[in-house]
Amino acid sequence: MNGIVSGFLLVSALGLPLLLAFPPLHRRLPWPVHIALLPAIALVFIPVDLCIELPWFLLGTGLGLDAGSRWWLAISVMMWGVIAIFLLPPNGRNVHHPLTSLFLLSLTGQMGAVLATDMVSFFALSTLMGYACIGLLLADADETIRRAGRIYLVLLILADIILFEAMVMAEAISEDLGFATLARVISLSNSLDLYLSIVLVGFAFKVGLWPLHIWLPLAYATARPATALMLWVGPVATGLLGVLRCLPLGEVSAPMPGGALLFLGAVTILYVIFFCFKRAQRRQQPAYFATIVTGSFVMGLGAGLSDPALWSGYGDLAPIFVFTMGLVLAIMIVSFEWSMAKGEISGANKVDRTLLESWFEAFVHWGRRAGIDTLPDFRALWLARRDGLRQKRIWQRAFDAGEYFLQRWSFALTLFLLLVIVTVVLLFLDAAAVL
Amino acid sequence: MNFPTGAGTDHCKRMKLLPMELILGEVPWIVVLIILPLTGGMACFLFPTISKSLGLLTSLAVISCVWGLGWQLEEDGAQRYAIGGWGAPLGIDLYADGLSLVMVAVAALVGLGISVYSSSYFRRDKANHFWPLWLFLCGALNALFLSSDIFNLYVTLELLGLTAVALVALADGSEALTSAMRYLLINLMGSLFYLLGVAFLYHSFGSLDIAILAQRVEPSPAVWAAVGLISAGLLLKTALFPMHFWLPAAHASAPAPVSALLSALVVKASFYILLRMWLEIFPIVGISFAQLLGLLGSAAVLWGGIQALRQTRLKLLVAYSTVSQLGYLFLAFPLGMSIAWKGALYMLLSHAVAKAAMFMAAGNILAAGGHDRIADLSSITQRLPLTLTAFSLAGISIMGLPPSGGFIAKWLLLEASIQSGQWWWGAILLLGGLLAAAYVFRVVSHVFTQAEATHEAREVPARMEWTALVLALVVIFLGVFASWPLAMMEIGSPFGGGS
Amino acid sequence: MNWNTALPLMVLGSSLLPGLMIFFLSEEHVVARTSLNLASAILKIVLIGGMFWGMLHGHHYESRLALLPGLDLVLRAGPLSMLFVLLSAGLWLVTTVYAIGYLEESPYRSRFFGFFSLCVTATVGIALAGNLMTFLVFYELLTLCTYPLIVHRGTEVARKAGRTYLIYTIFGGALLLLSSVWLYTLAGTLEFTDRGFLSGLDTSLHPTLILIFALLIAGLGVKAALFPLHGWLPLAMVAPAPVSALLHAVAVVKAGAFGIVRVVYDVYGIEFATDLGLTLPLAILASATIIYGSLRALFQDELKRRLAFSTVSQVSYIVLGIAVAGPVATIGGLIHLVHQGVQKITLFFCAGNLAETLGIHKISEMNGVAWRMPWTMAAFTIGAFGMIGAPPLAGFFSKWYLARGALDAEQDWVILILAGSSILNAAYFLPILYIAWFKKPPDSWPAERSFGRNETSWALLIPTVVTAMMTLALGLLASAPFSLLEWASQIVNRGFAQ
Amino acid sequence: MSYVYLYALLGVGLFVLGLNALIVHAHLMRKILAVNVMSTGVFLVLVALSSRNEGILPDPVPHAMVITGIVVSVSATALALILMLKLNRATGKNELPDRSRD
Repeated sequence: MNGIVSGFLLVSALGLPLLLAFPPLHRRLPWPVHIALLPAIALVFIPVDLCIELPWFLLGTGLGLDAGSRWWLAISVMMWGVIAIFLLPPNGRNVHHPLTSLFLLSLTGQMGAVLATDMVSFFALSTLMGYACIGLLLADADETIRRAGRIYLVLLILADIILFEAMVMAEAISEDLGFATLARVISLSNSLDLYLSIVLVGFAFKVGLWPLHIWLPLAYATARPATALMLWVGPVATGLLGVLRCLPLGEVSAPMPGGALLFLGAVTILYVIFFCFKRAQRRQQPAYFATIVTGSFVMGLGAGLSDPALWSGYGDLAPIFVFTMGLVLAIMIVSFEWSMAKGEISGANKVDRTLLESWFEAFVHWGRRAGIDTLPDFRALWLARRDGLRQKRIWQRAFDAGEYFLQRWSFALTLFLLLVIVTVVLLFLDAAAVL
Repeated sequence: MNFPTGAGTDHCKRMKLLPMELILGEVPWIVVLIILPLTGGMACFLFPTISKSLGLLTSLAVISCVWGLGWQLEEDGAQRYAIGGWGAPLGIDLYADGLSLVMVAVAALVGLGISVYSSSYFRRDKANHFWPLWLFLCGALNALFLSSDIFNLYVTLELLGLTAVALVALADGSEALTSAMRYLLINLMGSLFYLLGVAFLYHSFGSLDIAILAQRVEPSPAVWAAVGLISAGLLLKTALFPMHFWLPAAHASAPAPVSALLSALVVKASFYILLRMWLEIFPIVGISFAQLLGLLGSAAVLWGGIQALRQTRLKLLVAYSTVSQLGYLFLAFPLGMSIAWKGALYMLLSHAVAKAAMFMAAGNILAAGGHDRIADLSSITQRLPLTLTAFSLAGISIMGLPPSGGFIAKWLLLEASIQSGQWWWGAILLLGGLLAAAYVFRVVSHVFTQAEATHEAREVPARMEWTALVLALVVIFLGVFASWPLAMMEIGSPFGGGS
Repeated sequence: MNWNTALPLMVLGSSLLPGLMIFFLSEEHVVARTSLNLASAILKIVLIGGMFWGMLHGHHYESRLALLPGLDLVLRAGPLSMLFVLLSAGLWLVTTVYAIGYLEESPYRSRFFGFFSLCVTATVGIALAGNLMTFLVFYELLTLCTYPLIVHRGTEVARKAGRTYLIYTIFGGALLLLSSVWLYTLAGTLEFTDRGFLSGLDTSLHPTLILIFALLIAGLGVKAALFPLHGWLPLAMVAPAPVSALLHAVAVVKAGAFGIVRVVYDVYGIEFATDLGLTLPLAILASATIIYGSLRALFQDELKRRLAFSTVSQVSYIVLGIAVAGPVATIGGLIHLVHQGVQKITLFFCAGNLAETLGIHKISEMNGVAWRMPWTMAAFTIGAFGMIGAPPLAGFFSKWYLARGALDAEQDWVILILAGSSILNAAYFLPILYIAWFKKPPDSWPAERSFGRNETSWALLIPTVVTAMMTLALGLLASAPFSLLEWASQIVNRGFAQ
Repeated sequence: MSYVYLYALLGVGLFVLGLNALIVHAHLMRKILAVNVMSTGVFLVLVALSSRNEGILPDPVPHAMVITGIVVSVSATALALILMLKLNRATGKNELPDRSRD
C-alpha cells in the first residue's frame, strides 16, 4: 500500500461525504450516504496502519488510522449506514429538506473525528458533527425533538467552550496537540488536575452524563429509534472517543477524577434503569440501552483513570467493547424499525418551556426594554425632554442677546475704548513690573 | 515657483545667468507691483468699455510680477527700495521680505480668482464701477504690504478702506448701504486712532521708517500710548472680538466677489500691519498685552463659531466664520515663537483662499436660488455640485482637517502652544475646529438631503463655479505642498531666529 | 523617481484618480463607471501584488513628501501595512462588485462610487502611513469620505446618523491631532519604528506619556468603537449595505483598530507600553467592549443593528490581542483584523441581499428565509459560525491565539472573557440561523423582487459567496505557506525584542 | 515748550470730543462731522509735536503728513456724504439702524 493511495483513501473518507453534502451533487444519487461511506468501508478492511501529514490544514494536522480507531471507524460506518436506511427518504428528491445534507455533514464530522490525529482537528470535526446533528434534530417535525435539539445546542456550546480551554491549556503545556505524544506530556505536567477536570466536565456536557442528560429523554420521548441511535453514535460516542483520546489513560493515577467518573457512570446506568425503562415504550428501549452502554463505558474510563495498571490490562478492549455494543444496537434498531414500519409517529405535541429558555427570553426581553444606547440615545433622551429643549433655548437666547448688544454702535465703541484703556494700563503695569 | 529651503544653493545659479534672468533680476518688481494695478485702475476708469479685459489682464500681470519679486527675493534675500532715490529717513522706502511676499502672493492669487469670478458676476453698469475700484484696492493692498513707512501705511490703509466701502456700496439696497456707511465710519475711526499713535511715535523717535524705529525705540509713556492707540485702531479694523460688530453685516451684504475680497484680503491688511509692528517695533511690549490679545482671539474663535452656528443665512454664517477664524491669528501673540508666527501666517494664507472660495460658493448659491436661507438649501445645492464641492473643500480647511492649509496652520500653532507650555491656546484651537465642523456640516449636509425642487433655479455661469472650485483646490494643495510657502516665509527671516 | 518610491504612490493613486474621475461621469454612463471601478480595483490588487513580491525580494518601498520642517508625509510598505493594504484592496474589489449590483438604478451613483473610491484611498493611506502625521492625515480624510456614504440615502434618519458620526469622529480626530503634536514636541519625530520611538525619553516625562496614550486611545477608540465611544456605529447602519460592509469590515472601525496597533507597537513599543502599565487598562477596556457589544447585540431585532453591535464586540478582540501584550496574543489580534473583516463583510452582504431581494430588515421577519435564499443563508451561516469561533472557520483561530497568548502572558482572566463572549455570540447568532433555516416561511415576503431562477442578482450573490469561501479558506488553510498566520507571526517577531 | 504740549493736548481733546460725538449722536451728518473733528485733532497733534527741539526750525515731515491727511480726509468725507445721501434716498432716514434681532 503506497502513500498516495492511503492518503487518497483517508482524505476521501472525509471529502466524499463533504462533497456529497452539497445538494446539487447528491440530489440525483440513489443512495448518497452509502456511496459516501465507501472509502471508509475500504479503510476498515485494509489491515494496515495508515497515516498522512497535512501540515497546511488548520494548525497543521494529520489523518491516521490504527488498530484502536479501526474499531471506531467500523462501528461508525455500520451505524450510519443502518440509520441512513431508515432516516432518509430513499433518494433525496425532497429539494426543500436539508436532511441529507445535514446527515452527510454529520457523517463527515464523525469520520474526521475518528481519523483525526490531533486535538484541534478532532475538535473542529466533532463540532461540525455536533452542529449538523443538532440541525437534524431541529429539522424534525416533532416539537419535542426540536426542543431537545435546542437544549443540546446550548450544552454543546458550553462543552465546546470548556473543551476549547482544555485545548488551549494542553497546547500551552505541550506545544503539540498530536494525540501520539499528548498523553505522556500532559501526565508530566503539574497542572494535570486542572486539565483533567476541564476535559471531564467538557465531555460530560457532550455525552449527556447524569446531571446533564436532560435533552436525551426529551429526544427519546418521541423520536424514532433510528434518530435516537444517531444521537448516540454521533455526539455521544464521539464524545467518548474524545475522552479516550484526551485523557492520559494508563499514564497517571488520578483517583479523584476517576472516582467521579465511576460515580457518574453508575448513576447514569441506575437512572436509566429505574426511571426510564419503567416508563419507556418498547421502541425507546434501544436508546436507553445505548445510554447504559455510555454509562458502563464511563465507569470503565473511571476505573482506568484511577488505576493505570488496570487500563493497560483492558484498555485495548475498549474499542472492541464499543464495537460489540454498537453491533447489538444496530441489530436492535433494524428489528425495531422493521417491526414498527407501519407504526405511527406521534404528532407534534405542545410542551412547556424549559427553565433555561424562559430565562433567556426574559433576559432578552428586559434587555430590549432597558437598552439605552450609551451616548447618542442618552443625548436623544435628554433633548427629547422638554426641559432639555428649554435649557437649550435659554443658551441660544443668551448668545443671540449677547450678539445683539455687541452689534449696538454705542455699546461696541464703548467696549473699544475700554480696550484702549486696558491696553495702555497693561503696558504700564508690565513696564512697572520690569522696573 | 520653487523656493529651495537652503540659502546657499543659489550661488551656482548666479554663474550662468541668462538674459531673461538678468531682466528678472533688474526690474524693480516692488514698484511695478504697486504702480501696475493703480495704472490699470485708471485705465479701467478711462475706458469702461474694455474694463473687464483690462482688469483680467492686470490681475494676470500682477501675478507674474509677484513671481518676479519672488524670484528676486529668492536670489538676493530681502529687498529694500527707496522711491525716487530718496532713502529713509527723509524719503519713503519700500521693503519686501518673506512676510510681505506671502501677503502679496496671496493677494495676487485670490485677486486673480476674484477678477475671473467678477468678470461673469457683474452686469455692465456695475462692472464699470467695480473694475477701477477693485484695481485701486489691489494697488492699495500691494502698497500696504510693501511699505516700510508707518505713515505710508496709514495712507494705503485709508485708500484700502475707502475703496472697500465703495465696493460694499455697489450692492444696492438699504442693507448694503447701511453696512457700508457703518463700515466707513469704523474704518475712518480706526485709521485715526492709528494715525494718532503714529504721531506719538514720530514725536518720540523722529522717524517713520519701521527699520529705523526698530533700532531707536525704547520704553516711554508716549510709546505705550502709541502702542495702545495703534493696536486698538488696527484691532478694530481687523474685527477682533468684541469689535467684530461691523463685519458680518458688511461682508454679508456686499456682492459676492466683494465679500470674498473683504474677508480674504482686506481684514488681513490691518492684521499684517499689526504683525509687522509687533515683530519690529513692539518687542518692548510686555507679555500681558500679548495675553490679552490671545484672550480676545480665543473669545473670537468661540463666539464667532457659536454665532455662525446660530445663523439662518448662508452668507452671515460664512461672515461669522471669518470672525472666528480671525481669532486664530491672535493666538500666535501670546505664544510669540517663530513657529507660532508661521502658523498664524499660514492660517491667514489658507483662510484667505478658503474664505474667498466659500464666499464665491455662497454667491453662486444666492445667484442660483435667489436666497441663501440655510434651511431651504437642499433644492439648490443639488443643482450646483461644483459649487458645493468648492464649499466643502474650503470647509475642510476652515475646520482645520487634513489635507488642507488650515490643518498645517493648526499643527504649527498647536505645536507652539504645547512647546511653550501654554496648552490652553491649543485647546481653544481644537474647540474652534469642532465648532467649525459643526457649522460647515450644517451646510454640507444639505447636499445629501433629497428634496423636491421647489422653484426655478437660475443658471450660474460655469466660470463662477470653476473659480470657486479652483481656489478651494488651491487650499487643499496648500495642505500637501506646505514646504514651499513655509520656505517663502523664511526669506529675510521676518520672525527672528530659526526655531 | 524609481519604482521603489513610485509604487506606494501608485497604489494610492489607483483608487484616488478613478475616484475623482467618477465624480465627473454622468449618471447614465453605467458601463464607463462600472469598468473604471472594476479596473481600478483590479489594478490596485495587481500593484499591491507587485509590491508584495518586491518586498519578498528585499525591496523597500517608501515615498516621502516634505510637509513641515522635520515632518514628512511618508508612505512606507512594511509587513503590517501590507496586511491591512491587502485586506482593504481585496475586500474593496468584492464590495465594488457588490455595490454595483446593490445600487442598480438608484440615484446619485457617481457620487457614491466617487466617495467609495476615496474612502478606500484613505484606508490604504492609513495602512501605508509611515508616521503618525501621515496616519492622521488619512484618518481624517477617511472621516470626510465616509460621511457622504453614510448620509447617501438623504433621509432624515441618515442625516442624523451622519451628524452623530461626525460629532464622534471629529472629536476623536481632534484628540488624535492634539496627542500627535504633543508627542512630536516631546520626541521630535513621529516616524513609526519597530518597538517604538519613545522609550528613550526621560522618566520624568512618563506621566505625560501615559496621558498622551490615553488621548490617543480615546481618539482612535472612536473609530474602533471602543466601549463608551461606540455610539455612532449602530446608527451608521442607515447607510446602504455595501457601505456598512465596508465600514465594518475594512474602513472605519479597522482604521481605528489598526491605529491602536500602530500606537502600541510602533509608537510606544509593546515593551515600553507594558512598562508604563498601559496595556492592562487597555485590555480591560477592550474586554468591557467585547462583553458590552455582545450583550447589546442580543437585544436587537434589526439585523443590521445586531451585526453592528457584534462589530463593536468583535473589533475589540483586535485591541485585546494587542493589549494582552504577548507575541501569541498579538498574532491573534492581527489575524482577527483580517478574519473579522472577511466574516463581517459576508454577514453584511447577506443582510443587504435579504433587504434588496425580499425587503427583510428584521430578524423576526426571517422565518424560513433560508429556503428562499439558500446560498445567501449558507454564506450567512458560515460567517456566523466564524464569528462564534467554531472550528475550522477563521474566527476559531483568532480566539485560539488570543487564548493561547493570554495563557502565555499569564493573564488567565482573558480566557473567561473569551468564553463569555463566545456564549453571547452563539446566543445572538444561532437564533437567527434557527429562525432562518428551521421555521416555516411565510406566504409572502415584505417586498419581494424576482430574479428569475436565481435567488437574487449575480452581482449580489457572487461577492457574498466569495467572502464566505474566504472565511472557510482562512480557517482550513491556516497553516499553509504564505498564510496569514505566518505573516502575522513575522510582524510580531519584529515587535518583540527577544 | 509748554505751549507746544498745550496744543497737543488740545488736539487730543478735540479727538476725544469727536469720538464722543461719533459714539453718542445718531444722525449721520453729526457722525461725519465728528470724524472730521477727530481728524482735525490728530492733525493738530501732529503739527504741534513737529517742533521737537526748542530753537531749531520745526520738522517739515509732519506738515507733509498733515497735508496728505487732509487730502485723505476730504475724500473720505466726500464718500461719506455720498453714501449718506444714497442711504437717505433708500431708507428715508439719516440714521444707522442697529441691526434688528432676527
